[in-house]
Amino acid sequence: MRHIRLAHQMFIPGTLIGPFTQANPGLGGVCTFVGEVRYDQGVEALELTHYEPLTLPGMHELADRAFARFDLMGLLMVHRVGLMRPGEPIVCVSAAALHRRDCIDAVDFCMDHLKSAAWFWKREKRGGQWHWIEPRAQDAADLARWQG
Amino acid sequence: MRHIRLAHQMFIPGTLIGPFTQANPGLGGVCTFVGEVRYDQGVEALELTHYEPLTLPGMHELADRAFARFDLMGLLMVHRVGLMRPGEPIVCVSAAALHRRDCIDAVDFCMDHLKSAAWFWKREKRGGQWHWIEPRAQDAADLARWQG
Amino acid sequence: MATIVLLGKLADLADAPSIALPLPRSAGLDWEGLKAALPTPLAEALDDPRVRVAVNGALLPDKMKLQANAGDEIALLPPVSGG
Amino acid sequence: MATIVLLGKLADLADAPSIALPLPRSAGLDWEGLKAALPTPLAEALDDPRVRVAVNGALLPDKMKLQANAGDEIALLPPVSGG
Repeated sequence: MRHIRLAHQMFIPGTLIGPFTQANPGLGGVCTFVGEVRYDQGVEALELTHYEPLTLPGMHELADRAFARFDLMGLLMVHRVGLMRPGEPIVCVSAAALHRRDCIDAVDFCMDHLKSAAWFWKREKRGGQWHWIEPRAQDAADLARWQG
Repeated sequence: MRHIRLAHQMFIPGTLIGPFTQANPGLGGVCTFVGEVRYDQGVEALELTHYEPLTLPGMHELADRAFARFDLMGLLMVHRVGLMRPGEPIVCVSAAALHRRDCIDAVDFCMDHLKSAAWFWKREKRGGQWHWIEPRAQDAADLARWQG
Repeated sequence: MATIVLLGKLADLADAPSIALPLPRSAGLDWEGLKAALPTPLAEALDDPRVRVAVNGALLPDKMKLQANAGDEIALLPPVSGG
Repeated sequence: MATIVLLGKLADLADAPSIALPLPRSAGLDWEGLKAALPTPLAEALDDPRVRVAVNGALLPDKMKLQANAGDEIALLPPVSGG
């Protein structure tokens, strides 16, 4: 069971996970990561833009790679775009598998790629000013773990 | 926020995660693993026994080690004991942190230890007969990843 | 006319999320031609090797070999930061 | 009397989750004494180096150095398989 989409409005991760788990009967484990907008120093809002012709197809390609690499029964990826406030979810990735290692590693893999190899651009509003978020060296290092 | 307990009855993981997430305001990410009894060939039931004087104290020690090793805001570990049917949850581990790497790794760490270094014994009923589950080499290998 | 779509901070450099670039139906547009047609700060930012280019939703393996025509959508994609 | 608590498959070897072991109040119980007092299949299973022993809820670093007395609870713990 594959559920991949962009969310243009606030979503509640808890409402996704129950149906996702139900949709994969016989699973041994399900791992879920939810990322939220942090209450960082003076952050008033966060905006994620994307490029429609690349973003969702890129998420589907990422799902293909996760299914090829791990022994998965189901994969859910929901990523917010648009304007968000601190405390709101940005991303929810959930993987169902017979064995825990596959589903935990698949979530880890998808998050590292969504973070630094998917077509999203993030900016934060602090003190009324928007600031683009640059990719971090740590993100590139996280991604490199899956190569070779 | 630390929530560690043994569950003697069926529990619904979804009812744990919402309150756990709410109890850790300001988190950047929350990772959750839920293990369920698989519908393996002819498995009718599964029973987990434990040794009360060691099991829950051991889970608290494991939580101490997770907090020492990762930068965590909260950790939830709920583990079933007693008789379970296929499809029922056995274990739910959830970690909240500022950054995704800490919460994903903490869940991975706790699961590897609950699987092969916590005081639980598991047996399966197949064809009306109970069979004890022996520890697997893979479990020992998973555990070894965290040593040294 | 070709449409230039600007993502992330590149949109700030042009003060707009997209630019309509006049382009005769018969004429093609290459990489140098594109840069010459854009505001200087934007054109300079494109030299960053991490900036990728897509034409009509297809990523170019080598942006320097851009060949676009009237009616095309050219997306300029700076380094991403998602999740 | 000492109580022997049997976990996992060790309980099957004794057909019981625990055994009440008669033990005079003045006498101690060591590792060889414990094994001699248990049914043979169970005593043999205890030699597996993976079998751990706890006295009154405290794990023994070395089960061979067991020293128990009347009133103690001795738990015999085979290899675990949780999660």
